Amino acid sequence: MALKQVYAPPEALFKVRSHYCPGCGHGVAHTLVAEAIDHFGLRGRAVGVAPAGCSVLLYKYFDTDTIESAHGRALAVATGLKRANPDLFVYSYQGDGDLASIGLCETMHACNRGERVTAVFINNAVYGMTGGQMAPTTLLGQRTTTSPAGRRREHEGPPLKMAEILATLDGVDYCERVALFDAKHVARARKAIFRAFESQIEGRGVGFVEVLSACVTNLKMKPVDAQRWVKDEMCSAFPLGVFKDARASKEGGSDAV
Amino acid sequence: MALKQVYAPPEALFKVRSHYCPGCGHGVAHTLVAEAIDHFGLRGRAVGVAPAGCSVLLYKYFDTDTIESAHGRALAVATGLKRANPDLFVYSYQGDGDLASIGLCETMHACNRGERVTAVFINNAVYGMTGGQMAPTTLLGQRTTTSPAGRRREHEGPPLKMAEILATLDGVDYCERVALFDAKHVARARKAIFRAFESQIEGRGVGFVEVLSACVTNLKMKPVDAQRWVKDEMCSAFPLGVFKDARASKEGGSDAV
Amino acid sequence: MLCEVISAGFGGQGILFLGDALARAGLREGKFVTYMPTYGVAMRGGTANCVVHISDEEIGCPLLDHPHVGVILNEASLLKFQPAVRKGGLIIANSSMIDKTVLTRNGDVKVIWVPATELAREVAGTERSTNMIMLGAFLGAQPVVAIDTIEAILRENSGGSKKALLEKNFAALRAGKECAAGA
Amino acid sequence: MLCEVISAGFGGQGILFLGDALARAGLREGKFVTYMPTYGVAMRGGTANCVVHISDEEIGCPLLDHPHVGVILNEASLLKFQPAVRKGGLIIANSSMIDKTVLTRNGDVKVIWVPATELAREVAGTERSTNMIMLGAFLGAQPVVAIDTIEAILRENSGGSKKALLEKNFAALRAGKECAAGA
Amino acid sequence: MNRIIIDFEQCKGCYLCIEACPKGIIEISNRLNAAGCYPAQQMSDAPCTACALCARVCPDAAITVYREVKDASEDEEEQDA
Amino acid sequence: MNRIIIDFEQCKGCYLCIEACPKGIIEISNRLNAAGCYPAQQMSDAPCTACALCARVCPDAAITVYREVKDASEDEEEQDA
Amino acid sequence: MTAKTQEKVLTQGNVAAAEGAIQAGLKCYFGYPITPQNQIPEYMSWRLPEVGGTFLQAESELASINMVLGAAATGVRAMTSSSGPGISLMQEGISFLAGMQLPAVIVDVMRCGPGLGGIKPTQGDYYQATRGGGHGDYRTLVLAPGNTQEMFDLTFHAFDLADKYRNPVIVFADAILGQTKEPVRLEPLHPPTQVDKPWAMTGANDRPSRNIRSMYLEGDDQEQLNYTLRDKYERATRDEQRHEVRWAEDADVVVVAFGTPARIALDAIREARAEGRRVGLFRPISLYPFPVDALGALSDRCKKMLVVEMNLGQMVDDVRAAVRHDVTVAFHGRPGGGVPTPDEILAKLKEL
Amino acid sequence: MTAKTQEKVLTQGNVAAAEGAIQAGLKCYFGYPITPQNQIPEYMSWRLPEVGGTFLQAESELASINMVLGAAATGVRAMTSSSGPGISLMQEGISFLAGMQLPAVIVDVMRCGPGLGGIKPTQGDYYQATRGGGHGDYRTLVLAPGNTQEMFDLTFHAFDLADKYRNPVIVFADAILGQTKEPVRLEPLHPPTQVDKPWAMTGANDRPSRNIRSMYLEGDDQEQLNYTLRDKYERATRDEQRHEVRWAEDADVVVVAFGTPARIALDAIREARAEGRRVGLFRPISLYPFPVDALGALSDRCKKMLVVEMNLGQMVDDVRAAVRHDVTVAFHGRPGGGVPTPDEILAKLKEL
Ligand SMILES: Cc1ncc(C[n+]2csc(CCOP(=O)(O)OP(=O)(O)O)c2C)c(N)n1
Ligand SMILES: Cc1ncc(C[n+]2csc(CCOP(=O)(O)OP(=O)(O)O)c2C)c(N)n1
Ligand code: SF4
Ligand code: SF4
Ligand code: SF4
Ligand code: SF4
Ligand code: SF4
Ligand code: SF4
Ligand SMILES: [Mg+2]
Ligand SMILES: [Mg+2]
Repeated sequence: MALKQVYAPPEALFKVRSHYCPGCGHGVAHTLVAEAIDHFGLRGRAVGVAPAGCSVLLYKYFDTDTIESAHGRALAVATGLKRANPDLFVYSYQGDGDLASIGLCETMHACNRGERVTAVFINNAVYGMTGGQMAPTTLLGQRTTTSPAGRRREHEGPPLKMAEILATLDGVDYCERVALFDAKHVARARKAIFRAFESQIEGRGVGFVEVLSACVTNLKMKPVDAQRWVKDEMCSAFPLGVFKDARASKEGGSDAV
Repeated sequence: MALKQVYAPPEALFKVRSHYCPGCGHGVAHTLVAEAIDHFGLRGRAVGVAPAGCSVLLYKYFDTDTIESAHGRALAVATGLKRANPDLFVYSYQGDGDLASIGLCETMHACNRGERVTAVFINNAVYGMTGGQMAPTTLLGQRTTTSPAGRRREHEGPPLKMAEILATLDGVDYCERVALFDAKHVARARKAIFRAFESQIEGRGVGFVEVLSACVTNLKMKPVDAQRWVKDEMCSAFPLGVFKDARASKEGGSDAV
Repeated sequence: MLCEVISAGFGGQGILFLGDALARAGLREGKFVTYMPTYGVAMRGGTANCVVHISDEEIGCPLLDHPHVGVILNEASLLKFQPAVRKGGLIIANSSMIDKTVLTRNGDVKVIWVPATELAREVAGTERSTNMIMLGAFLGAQPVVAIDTIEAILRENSGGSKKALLEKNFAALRAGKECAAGA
Repeated sequence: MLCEVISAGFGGQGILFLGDALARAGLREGKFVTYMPTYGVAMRGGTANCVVHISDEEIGCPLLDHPHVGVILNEASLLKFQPAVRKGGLIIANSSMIDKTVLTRNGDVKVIWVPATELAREVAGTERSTNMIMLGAFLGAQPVVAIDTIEAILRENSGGSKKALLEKNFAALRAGKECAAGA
Repeated sequence: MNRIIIDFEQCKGCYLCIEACPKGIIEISNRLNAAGCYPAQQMSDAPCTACALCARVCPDAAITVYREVKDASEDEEEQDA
Repeated sequence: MNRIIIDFEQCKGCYLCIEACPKGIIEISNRLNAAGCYPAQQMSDAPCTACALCARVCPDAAITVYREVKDASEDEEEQDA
Repeated sequence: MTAKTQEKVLTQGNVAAAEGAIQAGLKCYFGYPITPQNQIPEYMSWRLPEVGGTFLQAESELASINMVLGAAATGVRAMTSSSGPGISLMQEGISFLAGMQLPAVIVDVMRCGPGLGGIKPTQGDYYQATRGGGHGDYRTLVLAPGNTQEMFDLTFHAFDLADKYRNPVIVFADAILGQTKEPVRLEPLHPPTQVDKPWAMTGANDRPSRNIRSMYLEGDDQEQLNYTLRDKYERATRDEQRHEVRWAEDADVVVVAFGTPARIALDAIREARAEGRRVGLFRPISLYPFPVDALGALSDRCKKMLVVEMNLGQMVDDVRAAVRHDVTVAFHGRPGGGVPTPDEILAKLKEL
Repeated sequence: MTAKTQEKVLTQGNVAAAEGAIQAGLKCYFGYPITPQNQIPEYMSWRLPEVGGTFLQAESELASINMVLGAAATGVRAMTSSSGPGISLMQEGISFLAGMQLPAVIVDVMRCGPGLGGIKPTQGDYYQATRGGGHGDYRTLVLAPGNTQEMFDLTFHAFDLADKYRNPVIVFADAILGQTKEPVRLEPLHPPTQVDKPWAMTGANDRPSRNIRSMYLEGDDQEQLNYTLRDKYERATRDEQRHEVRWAEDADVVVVAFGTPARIALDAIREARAEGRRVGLFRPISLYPFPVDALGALSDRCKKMLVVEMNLGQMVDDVRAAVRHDVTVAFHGRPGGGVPTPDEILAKLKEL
C-alpha cells in the first residue's frame, strides 16, 4: 500500500502565491490553461500573451515564455507572434474589458482572419483590476463603481455576448462559453480549453473559450456567494454551450451543458 | 398644358460638381440621404458626421451642419453629438475601411448601446480614397493594391458581413443591406434609408443601412460594368435584405429583395 | 507643530478608514492636513497603508518622509515601516498580530504594544474595530486631535443604520486610549 | 545645364507616364534626375501634374520652382502654370483642348501649339497617345534627352502584349517631334 | 412633352442613365464640358415617360425630370412616393 | 488512506474547497498563515475519496490529492482523464 | 495663506478636479477607467446626472476623446480624464480637437511608464502634454496643479481657457495629487465665463449650415489654419502664463518644480532656510504657455537654479530656454515611480 | 558625389524605403493604408512574400504597431509605416516597444495636420517623433533622409540601430521625399548586422522561460528600467549622431535644415554663393540623437544660423539648445503644406 498523487498542480504553473483575491476565478482558469500546456507538451514552444487586467502578472504564474500587451491588444500581439513564427504555440488570456471593450476591434479582426491562436476570455462582468467599474459584460441592473444605479439598457446597452458574436466569424474554429462555479463546470471548462488548444495545434483557426468567472472583491460577496451569483445571474445572461465547432461541423448553442 | 418637375435633386444637397469619380456610388447614396433629410424636414436640426474616405468632403455637398471625424470614429463622434444634444438629428456616413476596419470597435459599441443615430455605411469592397487597397469587405479572390494575388481566406480571412453582425446587437433598431446597381435597387435603398431615419426620429436606436456601391476607379471598370460587378459578385457575397426590424418585431434576412 | 503618521496593515483592516478619520478630525480642529493612501497590487489580502500629516502650517510633501508616529497593524508592516520612524517617535503596534521579537527599534522610539485584535473582539464584539482600538491608543499616547472630534466625525459619516457599529467603534476608541494610558 | 519641366493636364491624360519616361531617359543618359508627381483630390477626372528636373549636377529642390518648360495638355493647367514658366522658357500647349486666347504669356516665352489630341487620333489611332505627341514635340523643340532613349525606355517598360500600343507611341513621339520642328 | 434636363457641367459622363432609361432615349453629347467629359443628353424629341429612373441612378444629381401636366400644381407628393 | 494536502501558505482561505467536497471533510484551520488568513485543512482521519473535486475548484492550486494504492505506479493517466 | 478650514472639505485630488468641472458647468463626461484617476469617472457617474449632465463610460480612450469631440462640437462643456496609455491613445483625437478648434478639457493624472509601467507617481509625460504628442503643429494648453485645491481651481479654469482659445486644455497632475486628500474649498471664486459659440453644431435652423473640420484642401487654406492656430498660441503665451514664486526676493538659488515635487521642495527649502541658505521656489503653473517671462526675469536676479522633476529631465529644457543669463541650471530627477525626497533635494542644494 | 547612374534605378522614395527594409532582412510588415506612404504597403504586399516574409494589412494602425511588437518579440525584423493620424494612434504602442525594449522600425511619411489635415508635405511632426509622443520617459531614435537614396540607406540602417539599442527607430520623411523618384542604388553598402537576441520569445524549450514586459512592480524596478533606458539613450547620443555639412569652412551664415527643406536650401545657397555670400548648410540626419556635437562646434565658427523647416518652428528648439555662443538663430518656416521656396530662403538670408 502506498500513497499515489492523483491530483497535483500542473507543471506549467510556478509554485508561487498569487496576487489574486481569495476565491477569484482567475486562479482556476490559470490551472486549466496550465494543464492544457502540460497535456499537449507545449511548454517548450508556448508563448502566453498577458492583458492589462488582474491577470497582467501572467508571467509570475506560467512557466512558459510570456509577453505583456497593451490593454486590449493581446490578439494583435498574438497575431504578430504567430505570423512571425508559426511554430510557436500562442495563447492569449484576457479579461472582459480587455477583449470586449477596448480591444473589440482587434478581437473581431483576429477572429475573422482565423489566426492560429488560442484565446482564453475571462468574463467576470466587471473591471477587476481597476476597482470594479462597469464592463461591457456587466449585467443589466448590476451596480458597479461607474454604474452606481445599475446598468440600464437604454443608457449603456445590454451586456455584450462575445461567444455568440465571435461564433459568427469565419476564422473561429471553436467557440464555447463555460463557467467555473462548481467542480463539474470546471471539468467542462477544462475540456473546452483543451479543445481550443487543438484548434491551434491542428492549424484550424482561433480556439476561443469564454469563461464565466467570479470577481469576488468587486461583487463584494463571499467566494461561495459569488459562485452562486455566477451560476444564477451570469449563466442566465450568458448561456453556456458550444457556439461553434467547425471540426464537428455542427454549429449553434445547442450543446448547452 | 405645362411642364411639372417630377424629379429634381434634393434641397439638402448643394448644387455643386462633386469630386467623386464618374459613376461612383457615393453620389447616389448622397442623393438618397439628402432626400430623407428633405422628406422628414430635418435640415434645421441635422448634423452629418463625415468619415475619412472618399466621402470626407460631405460638407461640400450637404446643406446641413456637418462635422469631420477621425478615421473610424464617426459613431463615437455621433454619440457625443447626440448625447450632448438629443434634439439634434445625427447621421453618420462611412466607408467600409472607416466603419468596419479601423472603426469596428466604436461601431459595435455604439450599436450595442443603441445610440439614437442613423448610420449609413457605403460598402464598396475597397479603400477608395487611398487608392484601392484591400478593405475588410474585399471579396475573396478580389485583387487590390495590397492583395495583388487576390484576397485569400487563409491569410486575410473572408469579407466581414457588417449587416449580419450588427443585426445581432441589441441597440440596432433597423438593419438592412441594399445595393445601388439599378434604379429598382436605388428605390429600395431609398426606402431603407428612410426607415433608418425613423429609427432615430422615433428614438428607437440605431438605424443602419449597408449600401453596396461601386468604386469604379479601383475596380478599374467602366461604370456600367462596375454596376454589374456589384450585382453579380458583391450581392452574392453580401446578400441583400432586412436583417433586423425591431419595430416590425420580425428579424432575420428573410425579407431579401 | 507637525505630526506625520504612517498607518499600515493588511488590506481589509480598516487602515484607510483610520487615516481618513484622523485627517478629517485634524481639519475639524483647524489644522492643515493631508491624507495619502497607497495600495498593493492585490485587491484583497494585500497590504494597505496611508500617511496623514497634521500641522499648524502649510504642508509640503504629503508622502511618507520621516513619520513621527507609526500605527502598525500587522507584522509585515512593522518590518517595513519601523526603520522610517523618526528618532524620538512613537510606534503603536498590534500585538495580536505581531511577534514582538521582530521589533528592531529599541530605545530610540517609544513603542506601545496593544493587543488590538483581541481587544476589539472583546469590547466591540468584532475584529472590524481593530483600527479604532489602534487609533484610540495613538491618540491616548499623543493627542494630536481630540478623541471627541474623531467621534463627531464618525457620527457624521455613518448613516442611521450603522448606529450599532458606531457605538462599537466608540467603545474601541476608548478602550484603545485606556490601553495606551496604561502603557 | 539644368532643365525643369512641368507637365500638366487632366487625370487620365498620361501626364505621369510622360514625366516618368522623361526622367528615366535622363537617368539613362547619365544625368541627375528627379520626378515628382502631384494629384488632385478627385481620383479620376481631376487634374494631374508632375515636375521633372534633369541636370548635370546634384538637384536641389525637386518641386516646381521656375520651370524652363511647360508641357500643358488642358486649359485649366495652362491657366494655372503659365505664370510660373521662366522668362525665355518654352510652353508646349495642346491646341486640341485649349482655347488659344487664354494664353497670357506673349513674347517672353516661346509657345508651341500642338493639336496633340487630334494628332494622336490620327497617327496612333487613339487619344491615349496624346501624351507622347506632347513629349515628342517638347523634345523636338528642346532635345534634353534623345527620342531614341525615350523609345528604349518605353520598349523596356512594356510587356510583350503591349507591342501594338508601343508602336503607336513611337509614331506619336515622331509626329510630335515633327510638329515642333515645323513650329 | 415629358422631358429630362441634364446639367451640362454637372454631368460626369458615366452613362449610367443611358443604361437605366427603359426607353433608350439618352445619348452622349459630342461637346466637351469644362471638366473634360462628354455629358449625356436626351435625344431630341424622343418619347420620355418621365419615369425618372435615369435621375434615380445618376450619381451626380445632374438630371431633372419634367412631366407634361394639365396644371403644374398636381402630383405634389409624387417625389416622395 | 486517501488524503489531500493543502499548502498552508498557498491557501487564501476562500473555502471553495469546503463547498466542493462531497464528503464534507474540509474545515478551517485555526492557525493564521503569513498572509493573514486561516487556511483550509482536511479534518483529521476523515474519509477522503480522492475525488479531487476540491482541488479542481481551488483557485490557488493549493491542494494535492493522494489515493492509497497497492502500487504507486498504477493509474498513470488518471490526471488527464 | 491661512487654513480657513471651516468652509473646506477633506477631498481627494481626483474628486476635487471632478467637482471643479461640475462647477464649471460640465455637461458631458466620457471616460474609460485607468488607475490612478478612477475616482473621476466614478464620481462623475453619480454626480453629473445630479446636475443634469451626461456620464457615459466609453469603450476606450479612443472612443472617449472622440465622444468629447462630438459633444464639444454642440457647444456644451465636455471633458475626459485618463492616464499614460490612455492619454497616448487620445493623441490623434487631441490633434483633431486642436485642428478643428474645439474646446475640451482632459485631466491627465500620470502613471509611470513607458509602456504599461506602473501606477506609481511620475511626471514622465511632460513632453507629451506640452509638445503635443499628436501629429501637427498644434499645442495644448497645460495647467499643473500644485495641491488639491488647485485640482479644483485649475480644472474649473481649464474650461474657461478651452472656450476662450477653442483649444484642448490639459490639467496635468501626478498620482500623488490625484490620490491625496486635503481640505478644499469646493466652490469657485467666480462664475464660469460664458462665451458665444457661433461655430457650434446646433442645426441649421435659422442660419446657413456650418461645418467643423481640420482638413482644408483649397489653395493654402491648410497653411492659413496653422497660422490661425499660431496666433492663438502667441496670444496665450502673452496672456496665460501662470506661476507661483516664494522666497524669491533674496534667493541665490531657486528650485524650479511643478506639481508634487514643488511641495516636496518646500520642505527642503524650509530646512535650507533654517540653515541660513537663501533658496527660493519657482513653481510653473501653466506648463504651456511656460511662464518664460517671470522665470526669465527671475534669472536676472539669481545665480543658480535647480530643476526638480519626477522624470529624467523634461521641463528642464523649458527652463534652460527661458533663463536669460549664464545661470547654472542643475537638475535632479527620478523617473519610473521614484519620488525625490526633501533630503535628496537638500543634498543637491548643498552640492550646488 | 557623382551621378554614377549606371547602377541606379529610378525609384520612388517610399519604394526605396521599402526595399531598404527588405535588404535589411525584414521578415514581417504590418501596416494600414494612409497617404502619402501607401506605396510602402503596396510594394511590401508582393515583394515581402518573394523573400519569404509576411505581409499583413492590419485593421488599423493600433493593430499594426501591436502586431509589430508581437513579431519583434520573436526576434525577427519587423516594421510598419504610416503618417500623421496613424502615427498618433501608434503612440501607446511605441511607448510599449520602448518600455519592453523591443526593436522595431516605423517609417513616418508626414502629412500636414493637425487633425485630418491634408496630404501636402510638412514637417509638423518633429516634436512627436523626437520627444516621444507617447507616455513615459522614453525616446525613439529618429533618422531623417534627405533624398531618395537615403530613404533606402537609412531605412536599412534603422534596423541595425533598432537591434543594437532594442528600441523603436523612426525613419522620418516628408511627403516630397516619399513621392519623389530619383536614381537609387538599391543595394546596401554592407550586409545587415546580426545580433543575438537572448530575450526573444522562442519557446522555453531548452532554457528557462522568458518574459518581456514594461511593468515592474517590485521595489524600485520600474525606476531602474528607466535608468537602463537612459543609459541607452546616452550611449546613442554619444555614438549615433549623424549630419551632413556643406560649405561650412568659410561660412558666416549656416542654414540648418533636414529633409526636403535642406534640398531646397541647397538651391538658395548656390544662388547666395553666386552672389558672393558665404553661406553653408548643416543638415541633421539623426534627429534623435540630435547632432549637438557637430552643430555646437560649428556654432563656434559662424555668426548666424537660419533654421528652415516645413512647420512653425520645432527643430529650432534643438538648434538653440545646441549652439554654444551668442549665435543668432533665425527661423523661417511654413506649416500646413506650405513649402519654403529657394527665393524665400534667399530673401531671408539677405535679411539676416
Ligand atoms: C489604454 C489603457 N486603458 C486603461 C487601462 C487601465 N486598465 C487596466 S486593466 C483594465 C480593465 C480590467 O478589466 P478586465 O479586462 O475585465 O480584467 P479583470 O481585471 O476583470 O480580469 C483597465 C481599464 C490600461 N492599462 N490601458
Ligand atoms: C488614422 C488614419 N489612418 C488612415 C487614414 C487614411 N485613410 C483615409 S480614408 C481611408 C480608407 C478609405 O476607405 P473607405 O473607408 O472604404 O472609404 P471609401 O473611400 O472607399 O469610400 C484611409 C485608410 C486616415 N485618414 N487616418
Ligand atoms: S479584483 Fe476581482 S478579478 Fe481581480 S483578483 Fe480580485 S477577485 Fe479576481
Ligand atoms: S475612388 Fe472609388 S469610391 Fe472614391 S470617388 Fe472614385 S469611384 Fe468613388
Ligand atoms: S448618370 Fe448623371 S453623370 Fe452619369 S452620364 Fe447620366 S447625367 Fe451624366
Ligand atoms: S425619365 Fe425615364 S424615359 Fe425619361 S429619360 Fe429618364 S429614364 Fe428615360
Ligand atoms: S479552495 Fe484552495 S485557497 Fe480556497 S480555501 Fe480551499 S485550499 Fe484554500
Ligand atoms: S478529494 Fe474529494 S473527498 Fe477528498 S477532500 Fe477533496 S473533495 Fe473531499
Ligand atoms: Mg473583468
Ligand atoms: Mg470603401
